[in-house]
Amino acid sequence: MADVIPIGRGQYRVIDGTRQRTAYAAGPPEARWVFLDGRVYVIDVRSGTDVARTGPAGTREGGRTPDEDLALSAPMPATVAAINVAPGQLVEPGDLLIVLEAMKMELPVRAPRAGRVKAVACRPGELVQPGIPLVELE
Amino acid sequence: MADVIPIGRGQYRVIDGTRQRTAYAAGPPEARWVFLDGRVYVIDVRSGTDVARTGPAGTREGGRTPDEDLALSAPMPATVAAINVAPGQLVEPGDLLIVLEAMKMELPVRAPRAGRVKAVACRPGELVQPGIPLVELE
Amino acid sequence: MFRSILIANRGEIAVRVIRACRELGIESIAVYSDADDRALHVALADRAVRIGPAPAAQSYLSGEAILQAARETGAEAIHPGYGFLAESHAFAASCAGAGLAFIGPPSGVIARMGSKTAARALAEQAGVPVVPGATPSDQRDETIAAAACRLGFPVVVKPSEGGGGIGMKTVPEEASLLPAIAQARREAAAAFGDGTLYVERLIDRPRHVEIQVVGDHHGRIVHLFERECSLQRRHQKIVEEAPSPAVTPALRARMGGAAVALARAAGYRNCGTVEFLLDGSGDEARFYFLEMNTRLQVEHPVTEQTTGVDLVRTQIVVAAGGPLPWTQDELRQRGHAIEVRVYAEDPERHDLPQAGPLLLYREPSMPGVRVDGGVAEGGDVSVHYDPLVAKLIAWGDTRDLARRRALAALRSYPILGVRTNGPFLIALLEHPRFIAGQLDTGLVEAERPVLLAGLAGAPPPEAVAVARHASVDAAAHDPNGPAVIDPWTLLRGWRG
Amino acid sequence: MFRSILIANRGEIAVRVIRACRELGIESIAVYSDADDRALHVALADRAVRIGPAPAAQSYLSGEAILQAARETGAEAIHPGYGFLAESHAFAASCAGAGLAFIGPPSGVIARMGSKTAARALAEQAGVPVVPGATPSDQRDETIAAAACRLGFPVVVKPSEGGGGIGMKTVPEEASLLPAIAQARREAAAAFGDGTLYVERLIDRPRHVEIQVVGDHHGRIVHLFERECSLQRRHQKIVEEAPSPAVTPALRARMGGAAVALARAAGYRNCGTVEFLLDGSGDEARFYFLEMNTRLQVEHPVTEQTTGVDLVRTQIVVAAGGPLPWTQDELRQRGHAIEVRVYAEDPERHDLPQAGPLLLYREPSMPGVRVDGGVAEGGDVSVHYDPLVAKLIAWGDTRDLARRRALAALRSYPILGVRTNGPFLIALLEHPRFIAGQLDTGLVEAERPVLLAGLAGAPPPEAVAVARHASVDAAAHDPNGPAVIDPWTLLRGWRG
Repeated sequence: MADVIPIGRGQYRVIDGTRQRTAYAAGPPEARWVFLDGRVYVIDVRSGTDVARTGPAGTREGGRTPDEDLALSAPMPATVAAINVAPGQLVEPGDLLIVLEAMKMELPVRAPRAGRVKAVACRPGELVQPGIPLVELE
Repeated sequence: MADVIPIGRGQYRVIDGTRQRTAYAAGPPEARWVFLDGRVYVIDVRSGTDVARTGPAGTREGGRTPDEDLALSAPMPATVAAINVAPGQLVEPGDLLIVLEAMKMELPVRAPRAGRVKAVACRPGELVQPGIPLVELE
Repeated sequence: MFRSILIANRGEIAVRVIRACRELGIESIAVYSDADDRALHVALADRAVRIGPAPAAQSYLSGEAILQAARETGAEAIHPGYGFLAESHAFAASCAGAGLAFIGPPSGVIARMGSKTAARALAEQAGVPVVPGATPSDQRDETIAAAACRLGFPVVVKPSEGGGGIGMKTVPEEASLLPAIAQARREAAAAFGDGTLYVERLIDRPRHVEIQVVGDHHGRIVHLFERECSLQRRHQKIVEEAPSPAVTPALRARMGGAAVALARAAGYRNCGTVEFLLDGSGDEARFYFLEMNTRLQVEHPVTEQTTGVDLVRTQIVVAAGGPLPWTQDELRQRGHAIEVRVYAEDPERHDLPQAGPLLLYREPSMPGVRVDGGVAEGGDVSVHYDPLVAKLIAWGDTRDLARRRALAALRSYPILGVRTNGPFLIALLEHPRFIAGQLDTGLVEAERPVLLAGLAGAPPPEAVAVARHASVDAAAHDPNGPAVIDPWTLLRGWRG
Repeated sequence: MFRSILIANRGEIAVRVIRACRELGIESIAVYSDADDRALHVALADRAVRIGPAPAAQSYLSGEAILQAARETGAEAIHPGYGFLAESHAFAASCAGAGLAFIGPPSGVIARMGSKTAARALAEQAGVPVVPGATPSDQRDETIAAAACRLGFPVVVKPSEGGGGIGMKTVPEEASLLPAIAQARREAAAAFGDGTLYVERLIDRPRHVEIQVVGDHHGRIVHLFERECSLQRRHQKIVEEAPSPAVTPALRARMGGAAVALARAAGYRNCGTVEFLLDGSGDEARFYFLEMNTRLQVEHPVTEQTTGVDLVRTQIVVAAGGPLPWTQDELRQRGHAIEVRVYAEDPERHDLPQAGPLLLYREPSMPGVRVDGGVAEGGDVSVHYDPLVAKLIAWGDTRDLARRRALAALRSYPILGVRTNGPFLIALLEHPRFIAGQLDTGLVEAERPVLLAGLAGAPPPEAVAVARHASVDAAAHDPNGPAVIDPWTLLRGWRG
């Protein structure tokens, strides 16, 4: 197993014999960010697992909004560019529900799971705020 | 008086109306280092004075060696390149006593005050260590 | 020369302009919204003025608030950067009305080149090739379909106004034409309040190659060669380079000449970019006018690094009435530059923009590498604005050295606390097609599964060891104090 | 190409070579003394090997320890950097004997050019002008005096071997000649154990201009133009630039040709520098061979920034047997580059070297600015080695832009915890004679009172306010934790 030596603020040397690499780390133990060889990992120190990939997506942004609400809301203030679904419609995971536009970027809102559209909570051209679901799934 | 706002680790904004500059600070209150407009100040926070210029030189390096010993010793491991004085000789402040050489640099050791040379504690070509006076003044 | 310039922007481009001002001895005036009161551009400017709350519409997009700040501070000129008000002809006109120099082309030129139809007409008039296409004045489905058939398939049906790929439909053959027209019209009307459609021939797997031009008040217009910007995701560039691997000297001269001809026809002044689609490569390649951007481009540094020209400084000098200091013949490309855009976004989750605190942020510093950044450690990436963190530009005497330098720099560029596309960019620069210079605008999407595959996998044991070590020992061993801090104290503007 | 290179050096030059290795895909192997176990070059290398205790004689100057590290790690080549063993012909020979490629010229060339007498003889033979002078074989005072009189006054009397200005005496007229000879002999004998003296004509207020050369294993030798290094304090360069404000194209061609002729006569390979004294400026100026440095120079970046050539990479390619990739005609200077050397030293106390902790250290990052640094925040400047902290290199299309960029960068380069010459360098770059390009090797000493005057004065109230604010509020307000730390915990190796 490699040795780890702190060499500066948030900076570590990973040593394996004479071979070594520089790593960086920051963040709380339950979601410690690590930079190594150009890759970034968010590690739960207790389990040693990658929070970003194994945990529910919601926990990554602070665990305050359920995963689905997050997936169905704007990631940033944005304008609704297109609405591709209507109430009652059945959707498959990954289906494009809504296209948002913000800062010249197109942001797709896709179905996180299969289901039926219960309501569409926005209008084309509307400026929507982050964190508020734009589509409700049954 | 300008406002000072911390804007990052050790980094401050100095604001005077809409005019502003960035400053940096680090170090203990009795010798706080400040960077502003390309200049560096070492300030005793209690008195607001420049430690580097107003305090005894010795305190700047930690107050462990008296000023004179410091002035008369090598600042780093060095080779004695030339000895310009002999015991008994009278010297004036600023007189060149010894020339050291280290890392391709010539380092002059000058008299911090007027006085008579009591002893010369090194030989030409000798490798001397920092902190040990090379000349003793009466 | 101006005594002071107000920079009507934020982030890396505001920082870039502030630095150009400092080098010229010009007072720089930053503006900021409430979300940016501790932003890097605010910290670096000589003066800073609050212009409104976080939403851009009430701050960086408010021409009124910006002109008010200019009046308060006695600014002599306004640099709009890119985005926000940079291509607002109304804002440029307001500046002129307020007696301020707008560092960009005249308002009328912005207006004309901002209209796709007018710009295309001007290009045709100037003898610049355009993609065959038409906006039928009779907008019935059948008339549009007939126009499409005359062009030959595949064709693209898209909204006449608008952008961002919204409402754009690719139609491979006549059978699917009518439904596509109907859907495009619905989407165009929904998105832009205008259902007018435009049809054009589809250039299959084109390259995106653009020419930098600059003109002064004395009638001189030159081009500064090309940039290739084919690598895009969701119609946004992420890697740009100069020169283009596809452009030969003869083609370069033809494209440069076309761009200058168009700029001259438009009465252009200051920096601008003529975008082309390139079909094929080498002397025989065909190019088609796409649009003209009447502002500084995000990717301007690759031109700066290869020509030795400071474009921002040139913008300022030209806006102040100064002459361009070089003739076309004096300009040369040297070596190769590659820019990668580091975005706070998650390539594994549909490039979803990310916001959050920069718990640790260290820009690489090495020969041949330039970082145009807009943030600092301890700051954050706000939800309110574009998630561009920084641009990393690598120069080398060969394309491969520039590529290796960019890779070495990305591997020395820790950004912790917010997910970025850094690892994705590394995978892209290591992709065989990038190495071979075989680029087209579809590459990123076509190769996305391959690129993402390189990012998958559990953290290696060394990463886990570092995470654990940081937990146990950081506070005790690190002389500069613990790097372990509570990110939630930083979550100003954090969504949730 | 080599699979791995051991870098027999430390500090910024070791970091520079590690970066070149990384770009070439070569494994980099750092060596370090006990004083450097947490140094930046150790952190950045792929592998690192301890070679001994802090004193250089037992670590970085120990050829044996370094060869042992090379054997242990299977290194294929050794890059010596500059200083330490870079000009040791014995070390170069040992490397060859151990089957390692020494990245530098052949051992015999180092030995020959390392002898002032032999180098001067070779220069004369190659038709390169030398300063009129002689080492009389009869070393009696009277014979030396006679030789001096033949040269014409003023003359310089100096030790035949040695350097650093030790034992060097300037003699304005014949009357003071004999005492000067006697004193120089005493000092030479004391300093170098050899009282042999050399007399040469004094070139009054010369410029120091040097030519970069590089040769490959295939007989090609080219020069990469000049660097002006006239700004020196205590015979050590502190500001270098390219091109020289005094050199015209015709003079450049003559000096370049002379340097290549000498390199060819010496059988030179790899990078080297031919130093000249320049008397006057313009086409009519005279130049005199001073010495040849058989290694990479500290100031190599100004050549890199103006020619677009990566000299360290070129050294590696050439040492591996590769051909130089360009002919003389393909090389061009573009724009202007200025390097300032940031030393831990106190200009107000006779440039006394300083050591101490880097409580805060932030390198500037801006277009046209390159920092070749060897330290990081939280590290320290050790008493054991050269106090060079970093080199800051600014490039601009004109000399004045390069100068302004260097100034802007120095004003954005906080180094706290150890006194540096940063403020002195700012004063130097703002001095009217620097602005006018009127440089000579005596400028810094002649203008020292003026330069220091700008540094005097009590801290302004804003600086005191920052100091007080940091004291009261840093811990509470700074989200990244207090910057106020106890420097004494860092004082490993601190003198006292």
